[in-house]
Amino acid sequence: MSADHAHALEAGRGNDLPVHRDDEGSKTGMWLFLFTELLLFGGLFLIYAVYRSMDGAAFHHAAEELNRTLGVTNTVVLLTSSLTMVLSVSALQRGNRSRSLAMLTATFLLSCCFLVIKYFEWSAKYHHGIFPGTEHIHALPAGEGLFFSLYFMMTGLHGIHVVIGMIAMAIVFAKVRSGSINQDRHGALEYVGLYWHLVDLIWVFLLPLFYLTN
Amino acid sequence: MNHSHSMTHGGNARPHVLPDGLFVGIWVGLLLLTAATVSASVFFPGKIGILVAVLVTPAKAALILMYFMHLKYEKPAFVAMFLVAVGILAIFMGLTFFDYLHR
Amino acid sequence: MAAPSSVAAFGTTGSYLDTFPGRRGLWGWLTTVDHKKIGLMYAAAMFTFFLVGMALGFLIRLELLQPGTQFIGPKTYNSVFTLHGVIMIFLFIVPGIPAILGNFILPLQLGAEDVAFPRLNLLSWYVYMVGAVMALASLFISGGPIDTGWTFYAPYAVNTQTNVSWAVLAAFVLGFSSILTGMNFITTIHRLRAPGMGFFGMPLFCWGLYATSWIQIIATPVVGITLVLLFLERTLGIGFFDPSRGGDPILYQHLFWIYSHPVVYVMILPAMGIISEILPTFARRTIFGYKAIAMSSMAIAVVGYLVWGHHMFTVGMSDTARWIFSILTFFVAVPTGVKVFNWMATLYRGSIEVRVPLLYALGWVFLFSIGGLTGLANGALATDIHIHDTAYIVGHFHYTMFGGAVIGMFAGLHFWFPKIYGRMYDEKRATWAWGLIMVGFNTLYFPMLILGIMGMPRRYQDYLPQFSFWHMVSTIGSWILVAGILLMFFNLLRAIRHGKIAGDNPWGATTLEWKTSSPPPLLNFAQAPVVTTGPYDFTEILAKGHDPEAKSL
Amino acid sequence: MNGASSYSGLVDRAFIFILGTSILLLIAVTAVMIFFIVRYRRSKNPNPAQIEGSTTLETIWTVLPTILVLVMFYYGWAGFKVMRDIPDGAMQVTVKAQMWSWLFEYENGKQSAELIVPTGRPVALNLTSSDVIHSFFVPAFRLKEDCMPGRTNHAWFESIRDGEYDLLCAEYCGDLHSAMLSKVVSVPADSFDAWLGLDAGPPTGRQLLTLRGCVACHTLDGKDLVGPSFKGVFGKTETVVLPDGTERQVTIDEEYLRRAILEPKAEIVKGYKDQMPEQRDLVTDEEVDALIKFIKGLQ
Ligand code: HEA
Ligand code: HEA
Ligand code: HEC
Ligand code: CUA
Ligand SMILES: [Cu+2]
Repeated sequence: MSADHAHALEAGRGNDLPVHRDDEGSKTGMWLFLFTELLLFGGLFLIYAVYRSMDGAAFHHAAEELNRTLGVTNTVVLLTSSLTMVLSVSALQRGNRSRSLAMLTATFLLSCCFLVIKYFEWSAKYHHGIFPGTEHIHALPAGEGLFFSLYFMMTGLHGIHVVIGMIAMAIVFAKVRSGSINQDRHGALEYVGLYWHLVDLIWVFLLPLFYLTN
Repeated sequence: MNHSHSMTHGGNARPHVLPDGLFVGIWVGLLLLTAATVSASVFFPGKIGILVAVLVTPAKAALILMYFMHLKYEKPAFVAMFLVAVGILAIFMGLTFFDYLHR
Repeated sequence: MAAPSSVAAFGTTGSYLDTFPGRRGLWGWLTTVDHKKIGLMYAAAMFTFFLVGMALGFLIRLELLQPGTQFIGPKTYNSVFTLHGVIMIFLFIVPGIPAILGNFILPLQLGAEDVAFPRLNLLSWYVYMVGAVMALASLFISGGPIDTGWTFYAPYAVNTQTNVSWAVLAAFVLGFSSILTGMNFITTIHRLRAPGMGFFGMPLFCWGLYATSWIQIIATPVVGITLVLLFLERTLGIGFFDPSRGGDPILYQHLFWIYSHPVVYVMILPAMGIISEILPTFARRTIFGYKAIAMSSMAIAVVGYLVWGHHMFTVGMSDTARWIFSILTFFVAVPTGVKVFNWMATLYRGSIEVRVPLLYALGWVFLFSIGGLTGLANGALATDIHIHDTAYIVGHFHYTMFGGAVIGMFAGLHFWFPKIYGRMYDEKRATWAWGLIMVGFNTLYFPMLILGIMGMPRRYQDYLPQFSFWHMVSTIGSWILVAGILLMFFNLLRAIRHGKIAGDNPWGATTLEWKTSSPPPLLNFAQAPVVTTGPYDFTEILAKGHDPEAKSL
Repeated sequence: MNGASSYSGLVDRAFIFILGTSILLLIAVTAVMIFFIVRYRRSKNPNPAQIEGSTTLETIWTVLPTILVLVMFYYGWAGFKVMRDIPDGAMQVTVKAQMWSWLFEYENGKQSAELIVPTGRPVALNLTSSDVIHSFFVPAFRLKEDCMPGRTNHAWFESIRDGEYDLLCAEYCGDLHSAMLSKVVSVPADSFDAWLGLDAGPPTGRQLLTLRGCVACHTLDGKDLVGPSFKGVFGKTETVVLPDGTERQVTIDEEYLRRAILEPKAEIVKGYKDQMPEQRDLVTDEEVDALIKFIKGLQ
C-alpha cells in the first residue's frame, strides 16, 4: 500500500489499482514473452528442418532463386540497427537523452531500410509468379514449392515482427522525448531493445537457412 | 511502501552500463562472422559451407544474447530460464526426428 | 504502510465486491484490474460456455442412445461433437482453473496485493472474450459449424467446406490469452511472494500454477503457428500439410500434439494443486512430502513435453519413434504416482473431518486414478493399437479431464467459495449433488471403456448392434449426471446471496488467503503478511482448538 | 471378444497385465483411502500426527512404480514387435480407402469391396488413401493402421479362424465416417485360392458401384444420401451450378453422366455440396461405360 496508490484512488481513477514499480519483474515478464516468440518461430524452424531433411536437393536448387546480395545486405542492416539500439539504451542509462533519441532514430531508419529491401525482394519474386497460391509455384517440384512457402512464411512472420518493433520504437521515441521515459525509468526502452535484438537474432538464423543454402 | 514483496528495492537498482566501445566491438565481430559464413558458402558450397554456418550462426546468436541483450550480466535465473526454453525447442526437434530419420 | 486517506483505507478493509468509489456497476467490472474481480469475470464467461458444452455433450449421448439416427443426422452430429470438444478444451478447461481460481487465489496465497501485471490481466480477459466470440461467430458465418473434431487434422480440415478458418484463428487468439496469463503468473510467483516465503514455502496450488504457466508459455506458441499455417493452407495453399504438394499430414499431427499433449497437464496440474490444499486442511496435519509433491509438478511438466507421439502410434510414424514415445509416456505416470501416494500418506494419522470439499477431493482421487491408469493402456504399444480412436480413449479423457480437471475445479470452488463470497452454501445439498455426480459419472463413462475394448470407434454417429447395451447404460448415466451438476450449480448460485455468513477461516486452513477477511478487501490484506512458518503448519489452529462448527457430515 | 489373429494373444496378454495391475492399484488406493478416512476420523483421532515425509517411503513408491511401468512397456512392445515384423512371402493386398468405402486389390489385380483372406496364411497390407486420413481397424485381429493420402503404410495379420469379422474406419473422415464399414471374410485356404483364381470377367456396372465406393454416397432406391440417388436420374432435367456460380438447366444424358463422373467439380447438382471425388484417374473408359449403362437402366 503506497501513498501514490491513495492518490490514484482519490484522483478518481476508480478501482484501477496502482501498478507497482518493479523493474526486475517487468524484465522477467519481457523475457518470458521473448520465449514465446522464440517458440512461435520454433514451429516454423521445425517444419523447415523436416522438409529439408526430406528433400535437401530441392532446397538447394530453389535457394538459387533467392538474391544472396540482398539477403546479406539486410543482415548487415539489421546487425547495425541492433548496435544503434543498444547504444540508444545505454545513452539513456547514462542520462544522455539527445544521443539516445538520435540512436533510436537511426535504428528506426535502418529498419525502414530493411523493409524497403525486403519489399524489392518479395516483389521481384511475386513478378516471377513465385508466391504461395500461384500456378507457377504449384508447377514447381514439390520440395521447391515447400521451400518457397517456408521462405514467405518465415520472412513474412519476421517482417511482421519488424513492423511491430518499429511501432514500438515510435512510441518509446515519443515517451523519451516527453521525458516519461528517462534515466531513472528506462525500462520500456530497454524492453523494446530486447525485442528488437530478438528480431535480429531470428534473422541471424534465417540468413543461412535461406540465402546461403545453395 | 510495497509491503507485499521484499525484493522490489533491489529490483529497481541502477543497472550497470557497459561501455559503448564494447558494443561496437561486438558489432564488428558479428559482421566478421557474417562475412565468414557468407564467404564459406560462396567459396566452399556444400559440406564445408554448411559446417561453417552451423558453427558460426550459434556463435553470433550467443554474442547478441550475451551483450546486446545483456544476458551475461543478468541473474543466473534468467540464463537458466532461457536455456530451458531453448532446450525444450531442441527436444521438440530431436524427438520429431526420431520419426523422420527412421522412416 | 500508513494509509493517508479514507479512500485508501477502503482498499484494505471492506469487501472487494462492494461498490467502490469511482466506476460503478457493469462498467466498474469491465474496467477493473483487481485480480479477484477478473477471476469472477472469467468464471461468468467460462461457466456459460461450460453449460453450452455440456448441453452439447448431453445431445451426443441422446443421439447414441440406440443405433441408427435418433434425431441428429451425421453432419450435425459431427459438428456437435466438434463444438463440444472445442468449447470444453479451448474455452473452458485449458484456461479454466488458472483463469478463475488461479487469478483469485494465487495473489492471496502469496500474500500479494495483486498479480504482477494487473492491466495485462484484464487484457487477457478481453483477448479471451475476442477469441470466444470468434469461435461462436464461426457457427454462423458462411460454411457452417466446423466438423473436424477438436484436433483439426489435415487434410480433412483443409478440404472441408465448413468454417474451419475462423475457428482456428479463434483458437490462436485464445492461445494468446493463455500465454499472457502464464507470463503474469510466473512473474507474480517470482516477484511478489510475501517476505519470508521462499519458493519452497509456497502453497502447493502455487506450484501447480507455476508448472502450468511454464507449459502455457512454451507450448502454446507452437500450436499457434500451426493453426495459422492451417489457415494459410486453406486460403493460400502453402502445401505444408498437403500430400499432393509434397507436404506431410503427419507433420501437422506432430505440431498439434507437441502442444496438445502438454496442455493436458495444463488442465490437471492446477487441479492437483487444489487437492494438495484440501487434503491437509481436512486432515489437519501437514502434507506428507511437500518437496516431492512440488517437484513432481515440475517433473510432470517437463516429461510432458516428451511424450506427444503417443497420440500417433497408428499414423505410420517410424517404429523407432513409436517405442521411444511409448517408454517416455510411462515415465509421466511415476511422478503422478508419487503425488497419489503422498496424498494417501497425508491422510495417515490425520484428524479427518469429512466436509464437502474433502468429498470432492476424495472423489477426485478415485476418478483421476481411473483416468490415469487407463492412460497406461494407451501408452503401451500393442494395446494402444487396438484402443486408439475408440470409445476407450473417450472414456480415458473424460475420466482425466472431467473426473480430474473439472471435478478438481469443483473441489476448489467448494473449498474457496466461503472465501470468495464470504458465505457458505448448503452442505447437505452439496453432498447430495456430489453423490449424484459420482454415480452418474461412472455410469456414463465406465461403459465407454468397455465399448472401446469391444472395438467401438469414436466420432461415430451410428454403430453396430453389438454395442447397443453399453451405449444405453452410458446415456442413462448422463441423465443422472445432469441432475447432479444442475443441483450443484443451483446450490452454489443460491448461496451467493442467501448463504450463511461463513467467517474468515471456516475450515481451519493455514495458507495466507485464510488470514484475511472473507470476502477479502480490495488490496487483499489489511496488514502486510509476513511468513514465519511453512504453508501447512497447523500448530496455531490446533492450539486454538479451532473448530468453528465442530460438525462432520 | 475373442481374438482371431496370430498375434491377438500377445496383445490380450498385454491388456490383461496392464488393466489387471491397474485395477489392483485402483482398489488398493481406494481401500487405503477409505480405511484412513474411517480410522482417523476426527471423533476417533482428535490429535493428528504431524509427519513431514519419509525419504525411504517416497523412494520406494518412486522406484516400484518405475519398475512396474517398465514391465508394462515391455509387454506392450513385445506384442507390437510381432505386429510390425511382416513375414516374408506374405500375400500382398493393397488397401485403398476413400470417402467412404474400402477397396482391396490382390496381387493378380482382382478387386473386392470386402477383404477375403485365407485362414492360416499371413496377409500383408499396403494401406493408402485417395483423399483424407482413414484408419483400417479390425477389432478381432487387434489391428489398426491409418490410411494416409500420399504415402503407403504397412501392416499384416494372419487370421487363425474362419469367419466374418467387422472392419471399421477408425479415423474421423467426414460425414459418413460411421458408415465406412466392411468385412474381413476368412475362408479356408483352398476355397480362397479358388475365389482368387476365379476370373469372372471385367466387373459389371453394378459391381463397380460397390468397388469404386459410389454406393457410399449414392443409393439405388431413390433415397438421398450425400449425393443424389441414381434411381431415375437418367432423362431427368435438373439445375447444376457451375464453378463460377452461374446456374444452368441440364437434361441428364450419357454425355452428362460421363462428365458428372469424371469431372464432378465442373457441374455441381444444385442443393448438394462439392463433395464427390474426381474419378478421372480412378476408373477406366470401359468402366465408365459400364457405369453409365447401369445407371441408365435404373428407372
Ligand atoms: C487432463 C487431461 C489428461 C491427463 C491428465 C492425461 C494423462 C495421461 N494420459 Fe491422456 N489423454 C487426454 C487427456 C489427459 N490424459 C486426452 C484429451 C486424450 C485424447 C485426445 C484426443 O485424441 O482427442 C488423451 C489421450 C491419451 C493417449 C492417446 C491415446 C490414443 O489416442 O490412442 C495416451 C497414450 O499414451 C494417453 C496417456 C496418458 C497417460 C499415460 C497419462 C498419465 O499422465 C496418467 C498418470 C496417472 C496415473 C498413472 C494414475 C495415478 C497413479 C497411481 C494410482 C499410482 C500408481 C500407478 C503407476 C505408476 C503404475 N492419453
Ligand atoms: C472438460 C472436458 C469435457 C467435459 C466436461 C465433457 C462432458 C461430457 N461429454 Fe465430452 N468430450 C470432450 C470433453 C469434455 N466432455 C472432448 C475434448 C471430446 C472429443 C471431441 C472430439 O472428438 O473432437 C468429447 C467427446 C465426447 C463424446 C464422444 C463423441 C464421439 O466420439 O462420437 C461423448 C459421447 O458420449 C461425450 C459426452 C459427454 C457428456 C455426456 C458429458 C457430460 O458432462 C455432460 C453432462 C451434461 C450436463 C451436466 C448438462 C447440463 C445442462 C443441460 C442439459 C442444459 C444446459 C442448458 C443451457 C445451456 C441453458 N463427449
Ligand atoms: C464422397 C461422396 C461421393 C462418392 C464416393 C461418389 N459420389 Fe457421385 N456425387 C456426390 C455428390 C455430393 C454429388 C452431387 C454434387 C455434384 O454434382 O458433384 C454427386 C453427383 C453424381 C452424379 C450426378 C447426379 C445427378 O443427379 O446429376 C453422378 C452421375 C455420380 N455422382 C456418379 C458417381 C459414381 C459413378 C461414383 C463412383 C465411381 C460416385 N458418384 C461416387 C458424391 C459422391
Ligand atoms: Cu474413413 Cu473414417
Ligand atoms: Cu497425450
